[in-house]
Amino acid sequence: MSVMSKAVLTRAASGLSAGLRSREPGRREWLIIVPIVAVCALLPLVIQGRYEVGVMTLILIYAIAAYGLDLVLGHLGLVSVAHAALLTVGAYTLVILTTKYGVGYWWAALAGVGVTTLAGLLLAGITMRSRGHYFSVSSLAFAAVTVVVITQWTSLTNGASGIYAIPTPPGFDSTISLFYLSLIVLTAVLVAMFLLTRSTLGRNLRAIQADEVLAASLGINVVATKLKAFTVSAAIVGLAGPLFASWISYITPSSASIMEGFNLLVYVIIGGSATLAGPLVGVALVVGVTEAFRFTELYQTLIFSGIVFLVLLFFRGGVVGSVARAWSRVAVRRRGPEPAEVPEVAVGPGPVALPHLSPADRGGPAEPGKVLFEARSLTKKYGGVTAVSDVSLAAREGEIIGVIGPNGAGKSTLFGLISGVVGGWSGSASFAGRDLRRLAVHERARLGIGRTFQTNRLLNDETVLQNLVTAAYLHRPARGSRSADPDDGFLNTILDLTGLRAKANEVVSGLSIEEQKLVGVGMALAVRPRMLLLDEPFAGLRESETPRLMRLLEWLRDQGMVILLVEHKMRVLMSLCSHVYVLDSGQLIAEGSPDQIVNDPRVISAYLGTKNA
Amino acid sequence: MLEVSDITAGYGNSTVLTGVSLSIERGEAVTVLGANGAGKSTLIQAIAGLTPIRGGEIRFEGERIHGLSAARIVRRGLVLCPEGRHLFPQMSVRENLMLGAYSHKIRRSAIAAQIDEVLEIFPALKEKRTVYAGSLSGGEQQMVAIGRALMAKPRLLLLDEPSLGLAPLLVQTVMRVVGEINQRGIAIGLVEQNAAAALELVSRGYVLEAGSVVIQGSAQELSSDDRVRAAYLGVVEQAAD
Amino acid sequence: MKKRAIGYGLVLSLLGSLTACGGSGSAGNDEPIKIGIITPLTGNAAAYGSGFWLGVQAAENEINKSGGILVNGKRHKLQATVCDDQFVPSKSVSCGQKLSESLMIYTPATQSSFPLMGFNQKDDFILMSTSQTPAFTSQGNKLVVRSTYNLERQIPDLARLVGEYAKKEKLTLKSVAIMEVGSDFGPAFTEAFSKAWKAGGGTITGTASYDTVTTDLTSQLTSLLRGNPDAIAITTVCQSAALVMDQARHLGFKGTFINAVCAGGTGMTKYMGNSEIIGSNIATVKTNAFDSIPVVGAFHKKYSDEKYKSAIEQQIFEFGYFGVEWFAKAVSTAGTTSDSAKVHAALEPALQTLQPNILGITEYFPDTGDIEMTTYLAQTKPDGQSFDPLGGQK
Amino acid sequence: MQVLANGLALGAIYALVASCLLLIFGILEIPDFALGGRIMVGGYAGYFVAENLGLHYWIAVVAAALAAGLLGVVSELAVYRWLRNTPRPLLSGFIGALVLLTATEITVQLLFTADFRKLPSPYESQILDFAGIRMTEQRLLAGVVALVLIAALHAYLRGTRGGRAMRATLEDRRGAEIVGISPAKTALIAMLLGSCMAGVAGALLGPMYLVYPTMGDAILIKGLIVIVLAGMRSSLGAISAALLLGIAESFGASYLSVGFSDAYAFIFLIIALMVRPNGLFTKSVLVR
Repeated sequence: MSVMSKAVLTRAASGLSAGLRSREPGRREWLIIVPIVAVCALLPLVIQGRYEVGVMTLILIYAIAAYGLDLVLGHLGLVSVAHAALLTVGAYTLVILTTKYGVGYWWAALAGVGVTTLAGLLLAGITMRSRGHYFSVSSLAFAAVTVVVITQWTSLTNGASGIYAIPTPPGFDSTISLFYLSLIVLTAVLVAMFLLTRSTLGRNLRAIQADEVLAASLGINVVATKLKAFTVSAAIVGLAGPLFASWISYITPSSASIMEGFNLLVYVIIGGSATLAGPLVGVALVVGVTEAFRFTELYQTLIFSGIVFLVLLFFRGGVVGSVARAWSRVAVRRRGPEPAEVPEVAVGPGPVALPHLSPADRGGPAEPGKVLFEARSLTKKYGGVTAVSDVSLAAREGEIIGVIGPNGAGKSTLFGLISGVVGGWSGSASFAGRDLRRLAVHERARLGIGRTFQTNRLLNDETVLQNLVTAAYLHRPARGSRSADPDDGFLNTILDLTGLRAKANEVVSGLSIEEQKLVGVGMALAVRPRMLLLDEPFAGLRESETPRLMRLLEWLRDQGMVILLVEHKMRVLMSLCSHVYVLDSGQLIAEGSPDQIVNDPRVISAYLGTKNA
Repeated sequence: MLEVSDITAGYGNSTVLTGVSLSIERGEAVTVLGANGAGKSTLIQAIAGLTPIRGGEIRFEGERIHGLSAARIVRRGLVLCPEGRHLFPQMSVRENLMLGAYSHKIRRSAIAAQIDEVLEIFPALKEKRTVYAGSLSGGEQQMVAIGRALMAKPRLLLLDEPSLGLAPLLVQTVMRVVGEINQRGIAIGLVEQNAAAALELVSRGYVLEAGSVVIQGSAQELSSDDRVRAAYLGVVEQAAD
Repeated sequence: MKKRAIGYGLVLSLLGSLTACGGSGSAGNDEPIKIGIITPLTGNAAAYGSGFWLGVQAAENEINKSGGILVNGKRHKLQATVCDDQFVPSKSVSCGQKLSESLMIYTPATQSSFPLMGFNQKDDFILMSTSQTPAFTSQGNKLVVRSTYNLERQIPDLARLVGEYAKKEKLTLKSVAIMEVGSDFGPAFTEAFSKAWKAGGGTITGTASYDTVTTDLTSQLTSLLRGNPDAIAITTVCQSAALVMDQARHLGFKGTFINAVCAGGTGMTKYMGNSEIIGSNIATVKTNAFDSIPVVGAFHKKYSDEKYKSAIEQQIFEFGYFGVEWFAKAVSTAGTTSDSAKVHAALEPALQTLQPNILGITEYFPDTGDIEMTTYLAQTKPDGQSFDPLGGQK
Repeated sequence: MQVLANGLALGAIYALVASCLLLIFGILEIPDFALGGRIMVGGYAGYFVAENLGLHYWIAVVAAALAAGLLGVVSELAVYRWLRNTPRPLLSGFIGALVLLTATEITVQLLFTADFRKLPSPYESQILDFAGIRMTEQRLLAGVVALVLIAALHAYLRGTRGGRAMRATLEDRRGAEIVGISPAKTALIAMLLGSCMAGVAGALLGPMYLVYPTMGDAILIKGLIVIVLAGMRSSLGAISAALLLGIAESFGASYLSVGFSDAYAFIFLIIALMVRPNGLFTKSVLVR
C-alpha cells in the first residue's frame, strides 16, 4: 500500500468515524468520495443482468433521498418519516408534467425539484416549532395527508390507480444508463453534502443540534437556519424523485406512505447517520440484503428485523460509524495517536490590540459614560412565582457592572430576560437606543449582546477552534475567502487573549473546566459584543487562573465594552466592578459601589450572612 | 461506616473524579467543599449508586456497595437528598413522604406513624400535608426533600446543596435541622457551596478541586487554612472587614 | 467490550451466511418453462396473495406430476417462482426485473401488474393479471392477458341482473349508495355502475370512499344512510364487505347489499356475526362460486383439503390455478418454449380445449387480452350456501 | 346524535390505547409502536380461546390480556431494555419499536397465516336502539370496558404503593430512583399493565373488526396521535383528546367530505401542533 493511499485511508477512517452527532470533517475527507464512486461505477462490470443493475440503480436513487433525509436527521436531530412523501411529490411532478402536459423531461425534472423544495418548506413551516417526538409525529401526519391528497386529487394524479408509462430521461433509456445517471447525481449530492458540512450552514446546524439556546445567543437565526436545512434537504430528495419515477415507470400514492418514510430512516440509521458514506452503505445493505433473501419469503422480514436490532444494539453509530471507529482505534493502537490536524490558524504572535471589538464598527466610537443598556421595572412571573420583580438597572460604556445575590435570587432569569432567552416579561429594556422587547435572541446577539452561561454551553464534540469559528458566524469573510479563520487574526487574538492557542485543535469535551470556561468567554467575544453578559465566569476557576481572566475583562472594559458580571467571588467583584446590584428573591435590595454594598446591612443579612454582621 | 477509596468516575469521554478517597464514621457529620464543577455532585451520586464508578471501591458498613442499584443502597440505610430536590411536583406532600419509605415494605399505619414523626421535625409542613409539593415555596420544598429522605430511615444521610436557592434565614433553619438530625445519631455527608455554614455544622471536611481531594482535615483546620479561606471563605472575610 | 465484539460477530456472520445463500440460485435441469408470480405474501393483502400462490402451486404440482408440458414432443417441467411485492410498486418492479426471464408473469392484482407494463414487451414476457381495471388492456400492450373480467364489461351486467332480481322479487330497488374502496377499483366501479344503473332508471344517493385498513366504517355509513338508499353497493373482498354489511345493519339499514367483488357464500358468512343479514346480500359471481356446476364442484372436491379452504372461500385459489393451467396449455399448443408472442396468440385455441372451465371463461380476444366470462347473480343463504335467485343455477 | 355516539364509542377505544401508550411512553420513553402487535396478539388469543376452545367470551378477554401482557414483558426484557441504553434512545426506540411491530406481525402470520378471523362474541348480534341511536351491545361494551379499564388504571396509580411508584417515575425519574424505586422494575410493570390493557382492546375489537396480523396498526396510529395531541404527559388530556378525536372523525366523515375521512385525524393533528407545538394539554412549568 503506498504512502498516499494509507494517508487517504486514515483520513477516510476518521471521516467515517463521526459517530452519533455530526461534526466538521477534515479538509481532505472528501477523498472518501473517490473510492465510493469508483466502486459504484465499476460494479456493473462485475454484476450484470437487468435485475441486478436495476436493484443497484434503486439503491443509488434511495441513497440520494437518504442523504437528503440525513441532513435533517443527522445535522438537526429531527426524525422525519415524511421524506418518502417528499420523494413522491417530486416523482409525481415529473410524471404529471411529462405525461399530462407534454413538458420536456429535463424541465419537468427541474420542476420536480422545485415543487419538492416547496413541499419541504411547507413541512418545515408546519413542524418548525415542534421537537422530538412531536416533530416525528407531525411528519408522520404530513406523510399521511400527502397520501390522501394524492389519492383524492384524481383529476391531476389519477388517484389510487396511479400513473404508468412514465418516460425515462432522454438519452438514458437503458437500465445501465439510468444507473450511471443516478450515480452522477449521487456523486454531486455527496460532494454537496461534504461542502455543506464544512460550510457556515453546516456549522450553524451543528450548533443548533447541540444547543439551540447557545446557537441563538451566538446570533444564529435558528428558525431561518432550520428552514434553509429543510430547503436543501427537500431539494436533494427532489433530485431523487424524477429518477425514481423513471426507474419504477409506474407511480401510486403508496410510495408516499409512512412505511416508505420509515424505510428511508432505517437506511440512514443502519448505515450511520451524519457520516459521508453512511446513508449509501445503509441503503445498499438493507435493499441488497432484502433482495438477496427474497427467496426466504416471509422469513425475509424477520431476518431484516433481526439485523436492525443487532445494528441498533451493537453498531451504535450505524455500520459505517462503528466500523470506522473501530478501525481508527486499531490504527491509533498501531501507530500511536494520529497527529492533530494541521492548525488552520497561522501560528504567530497575534496582534495585541483588538480593533474589532471597538464599537467603532457598531455605530460610533465608545463613549465612556454613555448609557448603553437600560432596563426599567423588569418583572417575570412563572405561574404564581415571581422570579424577577420590578428590577431596574443601567450600564454605561466602559463599565463592569456586578450582579450578586444568593442562588435562586433571579440573576440567571435576569440574564435570560436581557439576552432574550426568557420571554413573557413586563417592563422595558433598551440597548443602544433600541427597544429590546420585540427582538429575538439572535437579533439581540447581532445587536451586540454576547453572553456566557452558568452551566457552560459549548459544542462539546468539536475543537476549540471550531467552536470559535462557529461563534464568529456573524463575521464571516467575504464570499470566496478560503480561510477557516473568518476574520484574519481575529480568532487568533481571541486564542491569545484566552490563552487557548495551544489547545486550539483539541476537542472541547476533553478540556478542563477552567479551559472550558475560557472557551465560553472566547465564544461570547467572537460574536463581537458591545455588552458582555458573564454568568459566574470565575466559578470553578483555580486561584491561579483568576488573574488572567480578570486582566482580560479589565482590558475589554478599557476597550469600551460593557460587562455585566454575575459572580459569587466577592474579591473579584470588589476589584473589577464600578457598580453592584444586589438581588434577593427576585427583588433589587441594594445597589451602589462595592464599598457601599458590603457595608449595607440589608445585603449583609440577605446575602453576605448575618454571622459577622 | 462509609469508606470511599480511590474512586474514578466520569461521563462519556470526560473524567470527572480521579482517585478520590474519603470516609465518614458512624454518627459523624462531614462536608465536601468545592467550586462549581469540581465534581462534588458526581461524587455524591457515585456513592448513592446513581452514577457508575470506573475504578476504586465504595464500602458501606464494611460491604461493597458500588455496582448495587440505587434502590438497594437506599434499603441499606444510605439515603441521598439530592440537589434540586427532585420532588414529585404533582403529588401531595404526604404522598411524597410516603414514597420516601418506598424501599421499606411496611404497612400503611406504620408509614402514617412515621410521617407524623417526620412532621414533628418540620412543623411548618403539617398543615400542607395535602398540598401539591410543586406549589410549595423553595424552603418548604427543601424541607419535604429532607423529610422524604428521613422516611427511608437513613443511617447515613447525604445532602447535596441543601441551602441552594434559599434565603439566608432559611439556610439557617435548614442547617439547624441538619444538625438536629445529626444529633439523633444519623451520620451526615454534606456537600455545600456555602462553606461557612457547612463548616459550622460538621466535624471534618474535604475540599475537592478539579475532581481530586486537595485538602482534608477537621473543621477548625479547614476554617483556618489559607487556601480554603481564600477560595471558599472569601465572602466571610470581606464581610468582616 | 466483549459483548460488543460478540454482537459484531453475530451481525457479520449472519449477513455473510445469508448472502452466501442468496447467491446460489437453483438451476433447472431440463430447461423448465418458467412462470413468475408476483403477489403480496406479507402486509395487509397477505391473505389474498397467499391464496393466489397456493392455487398456482396446486396447478404446477398437477402439471409436473403428469410429466410436465408437452412441447413439440418433448416434456418440460413447469417452474413457478414467487416474489413477494407486498403491493408496493417499487417492489413489484424489482420482482418483475428479477423474474423477467420468465415466459409469463402472473399477478393477482392491478397494483402488482401495472408496474410491469412498462417493460413486459421489452423484456418479452406475457403479463397475466386478475386486474379488472379497463386500462390494463386499453394501452395497446401486445403481451397482456386477463384471467378475469374487465369491469367495463361486467358492471353493466351486474346492474342489469340486479334490475331483473328486483323485478322478480318485487322489491323496491331504485336508489343505491356506494361504498367504494379507495384503490383503483373503487372509483372505476362507481363510474361504470352509476352509468349503467342510471341508464336503467335507478338513482345513486351517495358515494363514500374508504381505505381497506380502516375497520370502523360507521361514520361513512351514517353519512350514506342519511340518503335512505334501498341498497348499498360494496366493492371490496369478502372480509371487508362483511364489515360494511355488519356495521350498516347495526346502524339500522334494512335494505339489500350488492356486492361487486365478494361472491358471498362461506367466504362471507365466516366473517359475519349476524347470519340474518346474509340473505339480503346479492352479488355478481363468476362461475366458480357454484358447486352445482359440475366442473366447479369436481374441482372443489379435489381441493377440499383444509389448507385450501380459506383460499377457495376467497375465490382467489381458482384464479391462480386456472391461469397456470391455461398458460401451460397455450405453451403446448404454440409449440414453443420461448416465443412469448406465439404463446400469447395460442391462448385462444388453448382456451377452446379448456371448455367448460372452473372460471367460466368462454372467449378470449388476442388483440387486447380481454376475455368474456359467464356471470350469474348469487344470493347467499344463512347457512353459507349460494344460489342463483334468477334461476340460472340451482 | 348517532354521529356523536359513533364518535364517543370510537373515542373510548382510542382513549384506552392512548392510555397504554402514554403509560409506556412515560416510563420507558419509547413510543411503543409494537403495542399494535400486542393488540393483535390479544385478538388472536381471544379468537383461539373463544372459537377453538369454545370458551365464553369473557374468558377469551382474560386470555387476551394474559397473552398480550406476556408479550409485553418479553418485549421489554428482550428488546426495549437494551435499546434504552443506546446513545440515542429516542431514535433507537422509535426504530426499534416499529421493527418490533413488523416482527410481531410476521411471526403471527407465519404461525397462523394472514387469514381474517371473526372472534365470536354473544354481544355482537344484539343491537341496542336508544332514542334513535343504534349501537351493538359489543360496541357499547367495548366503550364501557375501555373506560372502566382507564378508571381502574387511574385508581391503581392513585391508590396503591406500586401505582404511586409509577407516578413518581413519571414525574421525576431521578427522584424516584433516589427513594429506591427500581426503574427496571417499574418499566416491567408498566409494560405488563399497558400490554394487558392492549390485549383486552384486541379482544374487544376482534368481534367488531375481525382479527388479522395487521389489525393493530390503524388503531395504534390513532392512539399515537392522541398522546401527541395531549402533550405526551397528561393522562386526563389523553382521554379528552381521544374522545375529541373520535368525535371529530365521526363528524368529519359524516358531514364533510367522506373521501378524506382517513385524513381528518392527521389534519386535526397538524393544525393542533401548529397552534400548540408541544401538545394541547401541556402547561408551562417553572424551571429553577
